[in-house]
Amino acid sequence: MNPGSVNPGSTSLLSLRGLGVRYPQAGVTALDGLDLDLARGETLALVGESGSGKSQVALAVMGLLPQQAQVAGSVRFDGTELTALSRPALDRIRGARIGLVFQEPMTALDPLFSIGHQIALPLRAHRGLNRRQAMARARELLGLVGLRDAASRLSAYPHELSGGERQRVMIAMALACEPDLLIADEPTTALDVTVQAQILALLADLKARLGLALLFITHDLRLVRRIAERTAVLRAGRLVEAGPTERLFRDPQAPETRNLLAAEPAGRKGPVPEGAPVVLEARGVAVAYPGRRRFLRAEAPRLAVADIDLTVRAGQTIGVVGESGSGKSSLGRALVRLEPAAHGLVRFEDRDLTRLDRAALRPLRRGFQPVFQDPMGSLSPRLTAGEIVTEGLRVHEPHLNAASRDARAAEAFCEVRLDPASRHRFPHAFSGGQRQRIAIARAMILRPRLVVLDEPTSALDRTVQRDIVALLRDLQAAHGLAYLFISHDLAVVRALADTVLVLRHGREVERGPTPCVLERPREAYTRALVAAADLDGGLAQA
Amino acid sequence: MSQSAASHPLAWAEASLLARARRRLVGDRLARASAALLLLVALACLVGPFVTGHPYDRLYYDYPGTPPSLALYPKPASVRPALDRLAFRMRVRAEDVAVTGDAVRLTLASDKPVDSRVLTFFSRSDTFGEARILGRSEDGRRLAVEAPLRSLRFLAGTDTLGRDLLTRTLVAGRLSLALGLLATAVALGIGVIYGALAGTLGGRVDAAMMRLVDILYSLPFVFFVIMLVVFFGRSVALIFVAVGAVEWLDMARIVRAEAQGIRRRDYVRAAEALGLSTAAILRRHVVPNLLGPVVAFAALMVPRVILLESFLSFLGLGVQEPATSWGVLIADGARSLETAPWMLVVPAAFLVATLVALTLLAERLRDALDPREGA
Amino acid sequence: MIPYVLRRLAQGVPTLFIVVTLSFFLVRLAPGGPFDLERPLPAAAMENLRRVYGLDQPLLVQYGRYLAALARGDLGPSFSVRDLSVAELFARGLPVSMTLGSLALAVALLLGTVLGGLAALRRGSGLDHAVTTLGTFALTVPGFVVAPLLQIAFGLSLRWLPVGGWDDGSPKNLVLPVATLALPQVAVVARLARAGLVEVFDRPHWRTLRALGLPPRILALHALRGAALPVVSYLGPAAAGLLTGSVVVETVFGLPGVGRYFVDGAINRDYTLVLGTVVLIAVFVLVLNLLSDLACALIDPRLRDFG
Amino acid sequence: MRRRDLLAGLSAAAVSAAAPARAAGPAAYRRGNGADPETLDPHKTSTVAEATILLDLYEGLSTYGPDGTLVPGAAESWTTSADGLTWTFSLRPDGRWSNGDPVVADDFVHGFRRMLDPATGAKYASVLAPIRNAEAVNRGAMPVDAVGVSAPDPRRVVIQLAQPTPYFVELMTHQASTPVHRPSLARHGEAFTRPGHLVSNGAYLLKDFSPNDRITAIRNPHYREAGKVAIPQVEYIPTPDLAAAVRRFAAGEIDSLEDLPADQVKALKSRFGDRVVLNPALGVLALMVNVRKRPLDDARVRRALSLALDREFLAEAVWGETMLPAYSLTPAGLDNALPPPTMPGRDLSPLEREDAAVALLREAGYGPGGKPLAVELRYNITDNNRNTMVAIADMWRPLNVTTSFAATDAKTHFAYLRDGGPFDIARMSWLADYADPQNFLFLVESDNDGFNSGRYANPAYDALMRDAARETDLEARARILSRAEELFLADLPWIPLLHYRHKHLIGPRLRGFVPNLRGVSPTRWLSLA
Repeated sequence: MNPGSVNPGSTSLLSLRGLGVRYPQAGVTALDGLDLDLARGETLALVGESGSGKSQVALAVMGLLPQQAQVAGSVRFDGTELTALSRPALDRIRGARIGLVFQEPMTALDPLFSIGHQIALPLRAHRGLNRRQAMARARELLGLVGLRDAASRLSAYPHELSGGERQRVMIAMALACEPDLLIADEPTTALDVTVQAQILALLADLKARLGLALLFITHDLRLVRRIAERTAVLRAGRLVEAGPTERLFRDPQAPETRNLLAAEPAGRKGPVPEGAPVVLEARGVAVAYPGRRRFLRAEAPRLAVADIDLTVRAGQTIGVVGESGSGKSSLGRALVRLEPAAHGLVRFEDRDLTRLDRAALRPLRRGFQPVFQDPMGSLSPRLTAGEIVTEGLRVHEPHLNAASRDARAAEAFCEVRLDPASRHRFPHAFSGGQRQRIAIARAMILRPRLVVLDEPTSALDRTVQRDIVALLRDLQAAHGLAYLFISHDLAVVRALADTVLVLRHGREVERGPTPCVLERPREAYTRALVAAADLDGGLAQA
Repeated sequence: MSQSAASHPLAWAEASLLARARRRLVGDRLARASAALLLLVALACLVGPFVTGHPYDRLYYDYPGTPPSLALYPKPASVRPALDRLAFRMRVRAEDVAVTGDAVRLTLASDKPVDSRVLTFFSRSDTFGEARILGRSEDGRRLAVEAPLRSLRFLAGTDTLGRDLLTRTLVAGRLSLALGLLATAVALGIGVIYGALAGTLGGRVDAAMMRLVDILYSLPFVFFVIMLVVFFGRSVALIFVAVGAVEWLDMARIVRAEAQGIRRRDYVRAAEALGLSTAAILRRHVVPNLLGPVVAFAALMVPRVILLESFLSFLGLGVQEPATSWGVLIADGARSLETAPWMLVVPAAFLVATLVALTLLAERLRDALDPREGA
Repeated sequence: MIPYVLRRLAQGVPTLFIVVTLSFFLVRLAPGGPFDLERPLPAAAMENLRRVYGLDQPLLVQYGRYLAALARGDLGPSFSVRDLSVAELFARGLPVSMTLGSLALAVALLLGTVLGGLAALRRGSGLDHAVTTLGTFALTVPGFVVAPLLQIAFGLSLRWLPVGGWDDGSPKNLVLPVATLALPQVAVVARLARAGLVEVFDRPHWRTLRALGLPPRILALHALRGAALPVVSYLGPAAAGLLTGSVVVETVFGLPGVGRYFVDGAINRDYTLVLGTVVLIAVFVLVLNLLSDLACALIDPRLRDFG
Repeated sequence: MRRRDLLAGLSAAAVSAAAPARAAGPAAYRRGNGADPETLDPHKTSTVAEATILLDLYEGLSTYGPDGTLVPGAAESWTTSADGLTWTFSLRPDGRWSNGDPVVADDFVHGFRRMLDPATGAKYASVLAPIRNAEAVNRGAMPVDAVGVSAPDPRRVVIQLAQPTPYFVELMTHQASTPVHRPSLARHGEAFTRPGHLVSNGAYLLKDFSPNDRITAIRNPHYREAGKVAIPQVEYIPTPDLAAAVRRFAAGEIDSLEDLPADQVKALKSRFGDRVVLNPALGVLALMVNVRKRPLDDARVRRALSLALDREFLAEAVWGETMLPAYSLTPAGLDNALPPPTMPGRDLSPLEREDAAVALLREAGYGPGGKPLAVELRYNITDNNRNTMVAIADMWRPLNVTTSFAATDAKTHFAYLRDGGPFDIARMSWLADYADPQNFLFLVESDNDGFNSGRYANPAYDALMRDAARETDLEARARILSRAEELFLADLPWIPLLHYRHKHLIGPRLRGFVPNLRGVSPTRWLSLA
């Protein structure tokens, strides 16, 4: 009953015993009797899906749980019971001896202060350095975490940095006082694959150089193998399995572990039938955002997508891959005419869309539908799921009455494998995966020929991702749909796409049949992407 | 509020938005109290004037400036002066006065024969009822009469002209609330449409529309309102339609900012992709999602309008007779603060209670209308 | 940044023009003129006065003359205070109104932030409710009720402070008017500060800062700067109102500010004074909005793109 | 006894503590003075508040004594020709401007000419109307030197009148008749009224002017009786909010007030006792009737409406006895006048009055049982006006008269009347410039287009007014004017409501104040304890 303490003999740096976190007001138990040990210099991965309570561990250790949380059990750090400490005493430990890196690189830094100031904060608070000393040390730290031009970046503000750079700053802050323990809560999740790889490498390197103990919290098992010596799997606030990482991957015991390991989207896309009709043809598509107007002059326009040609046939899936800012989403919006700044020729089934105004375009729109990345943001919070799904019918089949629309909604729910009875709920009552199914149903109910899927799985857990991929594949087979699949996730693209188009800075880098591009990339950029994605390395059985 | 949320999570999700909001409000003690208070005030204003027993425009010539009291008038001590005043008006003398419980007996004396028609003065006075002749002297110069005392109660006192303040306050409440709602409705209508249009259309149209708002913002509000009063002085409703037409600026700004945010949301993109027209997108997606902040702002605007009316009354430009409003009563009351404090306290209590309740309710309503809250 | 400031100021010129034009014709359309008195003037006297003030000219000529004078910075003579020009009236009144207004702003900022901060720190507590409810209360009581109450309490009963008068701006005479002006603003600032702080406390970066084990002083700095934006963007327009005086406070306390001119000008149909107040407000709104935007940019580096 | 709440208690406590605490204040007399002056140029002024200040700063040929009687001013004496048309004023030898310059006859001649010069834009030029050619000059029909004023030598001012004017001496007290210091005017132009520029010939000289705050004047060292002027400095404090002004008075921050909130006077009396001084004044509040409009063109209707009014209630409840019931147009106590005639029906009991009113209306076809009579009461908005009109409407109700209100701001109200708007009945008030019945009766002369907006035109009345103007025998003139007023009261083109009273609140420090009909108390006669 104590699977966490694998090395009971060794003195552990961090030791959790019977740790429980409850939210009595909401009636939720986030953590339940958790035992864990972490030795000096060791890396422990804490894995679980969203809602498993893994982030609560980080917050409980750092004393950052919300006021209404009830904490039970003990948290000992280097012999000190943290749960009993006064706030000033706790403040002498956190930031000084325990560092914490959060997931949200975009929001975890105070947007109002320069990064130099922020890195200097713990140094001044815990090391008693004056401003100049702290800044000098901050510059060293930025160099340590591999930020280029560290000296000039000290006065930069968070919004002037990229996601990867911000995460480096976060790490620099966490490491500023040379802590014994670094807790990294999903530090790479929101980053591009190439950046992800760099951050992981950085963490591994720092750990080796500074002798840190690392508590690495993630939902992505593939990352674990690269970095962690031991792994613990959480489910619904309980520890279901723990042990050396290699053993866990080789011989998973708990069903939850097995499920996580099998989460990689499997299977490959079947071939497109010969002579399938062309659904969409694009020539020279470009998206140029106008430059800001300044006093007496305008900035040059910013080119998000430059000169892309594309032909999509019925039943075909074209995967568009690239890092954030590569213009792949702009391309997707341009193709379905949702991008006012788009230029170039787009033909949909013999109709030249570029010549049509908004009103003339409307009746054609049912033929091509988008699905967006953020399943919450793409559903109006004030309509029920059923209303959302049938909204297109109001436009394209206005003769339907409410009852028949409702019946169609029920059908559509069945098709995307949702409980039809749930169609009267509001979006917030659904999980992320379910919301994405609603978004898919909204598109499918119009029986489109082309669906532009813009990162439809990126915000979802791996296991949910797998199910959505399966759903998309089935729908394609059933209706002969054409997909334009936009993603930064090569594993998903490999499972779905016939053809891959690699974009960088809005330009085409490489294009070809999926297996060719992913297995024998010609361009250096593609190679870097593929290498960083580590397609089969992370999972033994994949 | 979270208790009911936790116990019926499904019922929550499936109820319609408004029903949900209502349930959440009902679960909130403060919201419940505020709503109850508002309802009570509204009901009192609607029904109260029929119940107080005084017409709101009735002048009690015998009771100007009476302080609030539970006691019945006339008080025994004031019967005699009232009689003397009455006798003076009848050009007779009041003699042998005896107050017996709820009636008064006296003899009217004069140097010439007393015309019994003078007795109508009794029934016309506020102190006495219809008088009865008990006897008459031979020369007709003395007339013994008995008149019942008329019992009056002024719970909140009377104003300078002897009008019942409670009744007036309640009648005033009707107008103040109606004006607040009217002006808010106008501001709401213009502001939401204007702001949502600007925010949704964006680009140059938006810039031009917001420029107009900026310009109107730079006008001194007081000057503008005074001009409106000067132009539309005869019609209070028109003034407040105009006030609403000025007050919409803030609303338009808020709505525009929100609409801009909503326009960037994927669900609006999705709606466009589904082929919804701009009008339909506005109607089905933009406006409903604006509801929270708009409702809250609207509820805060009602107090602002009512206060504005009171400011106009302070300047002497408020609602005119025979109508009255809380603003007018408070402005009057503020002037006679030292001499007749009840003239301020009574209407101010109604006003403040209403506005505080309205504001609190607005905040709760905004929270309750937020579908993400408590999810 | 300087080009940005210049452009913003340049944008104000057409605004001013439109506002002045609108007001010019609006006030001329209003019934009655500056010389319609309770004691009607004989025809000859009226004629002489109108000629002296150029009111006998066609309206468009008067409009043109006014604009020409305005372009030279001349606001014209006042009709109701014949000894002084409108500019002189403002020159004497503005320091008074601005003293009162800026003190009220400072009080509102200080007290409002403290109260809002306490409420935000003890979210959901009795203190929080008390601050919110009292704030609402303060917002619903008209100034012309607060002012006499303060006069009676502190001037007449306790005899701590003078009831009214300016007395060349002696601190004692400032207390009650400033309190009256500041009261509703304290409530608004407290409310905004509370909401802003609560939002900061809910942001991810707040967790980061707390995870660094920083002393309360540093945390307070970060929290207040984070919550400052809504307060500053509210205070911009609000300051335009406060600094240009309050007719209620000036009338009740007998202070020589410019706030009364907004009302008196309109009521007396003092055409030039009215237009002067219009110009005054427009300039204040323009400048203070600009200042508030610049202050916002100072607080939030993300707003520093002066595009 | 919970009837008075805390506030009343507090204020009572305050009063008892008030006087001694700040009585030992500054040597300056802080004089509450209604409003700020529009100007300190005596030839451009028009308001009562200005008159108060200018009476201290300037001195006309005649002026007011401590009790408001007429006494010699800059002139030590004057004579009148037998036909009453030529007046000769002899100036005092020791008259001095505040810079020491002697006051000479030419100063006065220049002053009269400037006052009447169309270029001056004087509002009150009509004060000088009795002077020969004055009206023509003011119209621009004659050059300014055509005014019937001359200075045969530096100490004599000779004035030719167009017609005999028994109240002419009083006109010479008015600020419109005062001179201005010519060198200052020449040097500073319009700006001669600024502190530092203003040179005046009265007991005080202007020291400082802070709009909406106060005007400070100090004793004029060159004034002929400077040694007898007790108060060295006077500050005129505008009091736009009367209730607040009373609070400042109670706190000892103001020494005297010249206007009081009428609805509080009863309370003020119990609070301040005999510091509240009410005294008859030269003014009337009336309802002006549009006599061209049916059915108001019927004098019976007007008389009925007048009979139904309970003026005592208005005076007492609405105006807190700061007004007196008016049963005539002219108030009592005027110079050169018989006691005012009484309105028919005044002596009737209220019952008989009502009977009479109903009978009159019935004759005219209205009243209970007759045609409904709807009238609109037009008034400019003030609290007291509003309450007065509400009470009047209530008093007319038994006559089966339904009253509606048209309340507007002052400018709209007066412009509406001036422009001949089709009103029914409008509020009108008049404060006389001199204590002569003519100054009331001229209001409804048929050619008085400024005031007679109700278009009353009775040739017999006009003829009487003309006769009175020509009559040099004061007693005969008084009888003629009294007959005219009787005509007025029979026709009732205006329904007099109330006569004004002066309202003063006199602080404990102030000595020498004498209430009087004209309500004047020049600071030079006052002193501070």
